[in-house]
Amino acid sequence: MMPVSDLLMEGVNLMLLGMGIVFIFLTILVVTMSGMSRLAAAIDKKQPQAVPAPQPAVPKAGEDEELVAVISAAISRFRSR
Amino acid sequence: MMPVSDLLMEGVNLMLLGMGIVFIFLTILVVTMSGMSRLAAAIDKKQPQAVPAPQPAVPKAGEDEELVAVISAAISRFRSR
Amino acid sequence: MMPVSDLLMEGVNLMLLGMGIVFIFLTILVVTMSGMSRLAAAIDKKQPQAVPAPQPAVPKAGEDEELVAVISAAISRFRSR
Amino acid sequence: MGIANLEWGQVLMMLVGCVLIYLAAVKNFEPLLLLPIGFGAILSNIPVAGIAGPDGLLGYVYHVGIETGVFPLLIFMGVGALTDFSALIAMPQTLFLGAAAQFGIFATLLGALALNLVPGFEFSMADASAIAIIGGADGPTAIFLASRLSPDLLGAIAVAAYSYMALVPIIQPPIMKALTSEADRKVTMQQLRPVSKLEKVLFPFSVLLLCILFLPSAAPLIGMLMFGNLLREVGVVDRLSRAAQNEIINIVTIFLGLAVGSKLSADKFLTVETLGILALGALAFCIGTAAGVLMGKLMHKLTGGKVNPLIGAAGVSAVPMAARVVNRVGLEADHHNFLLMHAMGPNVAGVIGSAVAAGVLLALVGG
Amino acid sequence: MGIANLEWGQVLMMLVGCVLIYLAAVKNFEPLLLLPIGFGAILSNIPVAGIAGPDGLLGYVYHVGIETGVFPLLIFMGVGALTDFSALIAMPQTLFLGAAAQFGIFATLLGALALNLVPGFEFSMADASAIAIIGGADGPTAIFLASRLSPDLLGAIAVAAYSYMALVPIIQPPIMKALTSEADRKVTMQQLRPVSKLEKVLFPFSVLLLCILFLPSAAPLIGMLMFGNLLREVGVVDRLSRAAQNEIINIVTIFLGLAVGSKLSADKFLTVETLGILALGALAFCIGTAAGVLMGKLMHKLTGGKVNPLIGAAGVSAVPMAARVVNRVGLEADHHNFLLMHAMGPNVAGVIGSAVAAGVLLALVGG
Amino acid sequence: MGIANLEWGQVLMMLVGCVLIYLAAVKNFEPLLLLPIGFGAILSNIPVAGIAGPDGLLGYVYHVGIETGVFPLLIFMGVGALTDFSALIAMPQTLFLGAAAQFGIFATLLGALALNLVPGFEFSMADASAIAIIGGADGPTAIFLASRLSPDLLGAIAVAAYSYMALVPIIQPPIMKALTSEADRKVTMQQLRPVSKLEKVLFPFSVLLLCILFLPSAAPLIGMLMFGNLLREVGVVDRLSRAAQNEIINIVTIFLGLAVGSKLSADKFLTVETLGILALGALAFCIGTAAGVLMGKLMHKLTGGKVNPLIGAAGVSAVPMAARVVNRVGLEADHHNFLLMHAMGPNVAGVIGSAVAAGVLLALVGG
Ligand code: NA
Ligand code: NA
Ligand code: NA
Repeated sequence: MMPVSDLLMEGVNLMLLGMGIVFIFLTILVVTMSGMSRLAAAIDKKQPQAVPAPQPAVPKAGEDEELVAVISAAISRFRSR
Repeated sequence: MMPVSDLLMEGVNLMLLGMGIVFIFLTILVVTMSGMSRLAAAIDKKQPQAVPAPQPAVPKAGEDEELVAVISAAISRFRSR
Repeated sequence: MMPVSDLLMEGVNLMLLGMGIVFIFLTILVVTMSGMSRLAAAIDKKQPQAVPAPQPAVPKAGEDEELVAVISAAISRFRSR
Repeated sequence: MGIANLEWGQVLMMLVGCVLIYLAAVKNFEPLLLLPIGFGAILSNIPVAGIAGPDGLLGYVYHVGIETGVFPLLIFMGVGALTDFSALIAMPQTLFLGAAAQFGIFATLLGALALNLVPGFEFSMADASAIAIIGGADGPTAIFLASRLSPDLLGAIAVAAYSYMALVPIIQPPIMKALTSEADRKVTMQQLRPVSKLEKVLFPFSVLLLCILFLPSAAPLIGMLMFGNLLREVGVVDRLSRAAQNEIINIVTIFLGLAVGSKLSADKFLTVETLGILALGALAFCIGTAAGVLMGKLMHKLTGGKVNPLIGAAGVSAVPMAARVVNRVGLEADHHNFLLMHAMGPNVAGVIGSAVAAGVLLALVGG
Repeated sequence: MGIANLEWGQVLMMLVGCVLIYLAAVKNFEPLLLLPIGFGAILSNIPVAGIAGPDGLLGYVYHVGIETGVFPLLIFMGVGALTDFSALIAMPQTLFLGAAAQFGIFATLLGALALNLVPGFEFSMADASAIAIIGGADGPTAIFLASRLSPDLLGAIAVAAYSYMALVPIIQPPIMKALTSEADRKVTMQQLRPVSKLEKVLFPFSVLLLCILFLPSAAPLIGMLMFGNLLREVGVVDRLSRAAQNEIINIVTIFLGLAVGSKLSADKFLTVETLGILALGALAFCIGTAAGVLMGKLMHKLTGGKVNPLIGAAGVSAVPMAARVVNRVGLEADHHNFLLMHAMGPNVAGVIGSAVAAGVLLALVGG
Repeated sequence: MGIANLEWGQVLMMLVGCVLIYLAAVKNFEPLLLLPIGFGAILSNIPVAGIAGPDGLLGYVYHVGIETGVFPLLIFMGVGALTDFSALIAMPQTLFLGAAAQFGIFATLLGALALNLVPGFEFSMADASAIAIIGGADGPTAIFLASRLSPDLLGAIAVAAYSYMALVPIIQPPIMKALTSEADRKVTMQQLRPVSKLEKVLFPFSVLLLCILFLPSAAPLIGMLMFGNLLREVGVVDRLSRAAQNEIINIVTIFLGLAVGSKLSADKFLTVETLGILALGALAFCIGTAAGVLMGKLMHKLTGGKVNPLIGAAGVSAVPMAARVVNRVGLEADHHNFLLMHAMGPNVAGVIGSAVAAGVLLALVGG
């Protein structure tokens, strides 16, 4: 094992490097998240109708409303849960 | 690796054999299931009272109806679930 | 394998020793449980207020009653379940 | 083609599996275990597929869950989390009944050794001990001990243990009636005192402490049983208690059953030894019941008539079936004599008693 | 720093993972599987971390759950516990539709072998069989067979299988309409007879019996499917049935998806072979659908018009999506023609059919 | 007999186990973990039984779940599925508070190395790193890092981490009050903006992307955390989300606790090093809290008074305890100042922060 003083020197380095990386990482994350939020707002504004549309596989209400009832309850439970 | 033409020959064999087995298997299953259904109908007709009878271990209602309540809830849950 | 008579001799020994240990063990357990019950009664008598007290981390009702509602439902579920 | 490779032994074992499933499904014989065991027996005996082999599903499950002893211990944790020991805490002297009923175990041990006098039987001391534990009327204990002492007999032992547990309502009443008088059976017992939460929390520690001091070989079984019970009673870890009572025990039960079924192969099950095991198992239940009832009579005398001797029969465990049987026989004698709660004491005492007996056998015969 | 070690292939595979997650989350493409697969693909391609390596989480999960075949078999148990086979029991002749649709599998097998004529492709017979099973339209069967016959292609095969299952509402209708007349599609079918509980309980044994006699190599798949179904129908083991339908299948689905994703590495996925697999998979679904519909037309003739040919399309499996598609196409032709229950018969028959086909391929090509 | 084989060290460790159970059951100290850890400690120190040995239940569980790192990662998946990151998304700058609080980790690292000056201590760089992570106030991160860098100290590190997390309501308030003025604590913060579903779904990808680019060694932890969170937020895989939040995390918590307890053996726990670890752990929490509050004061200044410095204390993680403590201290200063939601931002930021710190330590000190 190396002498304690060397260990401590290395520890100080590790501390500076570690806190540095933590701060840089989280700073970039702050920037990224702000960008992400703006992007999300832009997308949401552009296609506010996007939410109901993209479910091609779900049966349309009314059409086979009665039918869904007859699908084996378990399978439908598996899919919808 | 064998030449593609041989592979293809073998593939054709596999296809014929495979589809043959699938069809034969499912044909026998059709027959078996029909027989099974007739058997089930016969059994059900023969002993329509068979359903309620065969539960020797379950306490008779009325007799210890009150008692079931006192069995540690968890154990009874384990058994009855 | 040893002769059956020896096995049987050993079996008799095992039976005597085994039943002896079972009885001694459960007898000591009877004594221990009686002592435990008396101890429990003594503790319960000594500090009847002990039950509501020792939950330092749980938020006091009224104080942040409203707040508990806003904690992310899932985390609170995890803790309280 | 499977049909060409099918051997008679495999066909017979599949029929055995079907019989187990029939008993489970139609006769309600411990269906949670016997149904997966029966299906596992069918799957394991399919030629070519090798489902119970070293690379097959059931082979893996057996290797991971039973060879290691993990599954029975997890079941024990779940049983602990499902069991309310209040009746025992209120009446600790019912432990004597739980102790007496273990005589079924040790008498059967002698019986198994004696069978060696019959040509065709060659039970070692370890085999005899594993067979004897059937008398404990406790499935996971039997599987745990058999996996340690006599893996080859595990299938037959587990089948016998669960089958006779299911047969308790048929096996016990005649013995109970033969050994007691009408007056005995009419004895009413006073209501049990309430048990405080603190007692329930201290209980698992009391049992574990004695186990540590006097019988550490029983510590895995007793320890997990008491851990499950502590999860249940301590009140601050409901999430974990529910996981032990539901998800874990249900999942493990499926795999335990299938894996036990994987030991039902023709060469190990279709032997004269299996017949011996089935006979010895019945004997074990009868002797255990009788010993419990006789100890009940002794306690009846010593307590000046406060104890109904019938409750001794519940000492074999088979929770909660044996306690219900006691209650039914009591009601037959007197329509107002409810013994269920009093029988729960010896009933759960029997679980501890057979775990202790298993510990004794492990310590003296194992390793 | 990760960025310095990132290779282009890894970046592309992460994008593939993102596409899969997009399809799952936004387009609702089999999200229960494709979302974990996509995320697993991202995690596995992170440099330095080695998450899919021998000491990484996904590496362990793959080793324990997929190399052994355990996970797909547990999913099959869950599918069995979730599936109501009543429609098939009421109309066993729909098994022919389930059989015909398996032609997609074997035609694709030939197609995969023929691709060897194109430079850059080198599919062995085992590879071709694993690819062909995509035509079975059944995820766990495809994963099981690929893990046995062609582990290197497992990632692409699983992705193709689940993607095309999700695309069934887009792939099938044009083929169904091209092969049937308006009059065909308007055929109404008589209501299914009720099925007794006894039939439902005997059904798994019937299927398993044939499997044992004639195709033991399919026994692991068929056996676990039927075990799950027995747990469901037998009525006395609800605890176990619910565990199979919920806890076990949910937990296994998460890990199965992540582990499949761990096979999406650049060197194995970003190849011309993957393009071939995707093309062949689409072909398989088309041919399977067409074969099912044509067999439906034959049955329509033979039964004197009692069978609507559309229900043949449900024979590819993809439960319950394909049956819903049949129902929708039927309603388009006649607003009062509800075919859903009649399509459930061939739909679940297709599950059995592709398990049988997998057994054939295992027996003839594997081992 | 167990009593003859009991050594003093084992007795003491069992008492340590009892103390942990007492703290869990009566004082409500992180009972979900400390109760199984305490019971595991008792079971592991039973002589003869060998429950923590290579063939014992806890030995197996440790080998399968902790040596591999699987259990902490699954807990992280569950934590992700249970955590709502909205507060952080609405106020991403609270990540600085989560960053500052990690100073507790690195200061403790120096402290652990400095302890080597005291005779009897010999902490390697890996040991010191594993000890330092206690300052992350995050149980699964601590167990994961300790299992990688210093398995011998794992028991003491896990016990210290969970104990101090439970002590947060006692440790933090004095430090918070000493470093802030009454006026500081009365600062009210404006209500958080609502966060859209799309943001919540993109969030896990944002975090994972940075992790991939800049710190792949943190990818297993961050990846599983974000996978769990994606399951929660994506909305189409509720079955999987519920499995991660309930069955998986509950089952794993039981086994993780027991397995950690199996490392509490006398020769590894009853050492002067454990005392050092306990002292350093307390130090770590104090320094982390102080650093968080001081960064809060800086943000208070820089934002012109919009940030209440108290919320910096929540940056240590210990979710959701630390956020509640902030709220309580805030309410003491002003009865209408509800800071809970604002403190949730730095609180969950602290989880990410300590996972990042763990990644740094793994990259620089580990293998
Ligand atoms: Na017993
Ligand atoms: Na199919
Ligand atoms: Na932290």
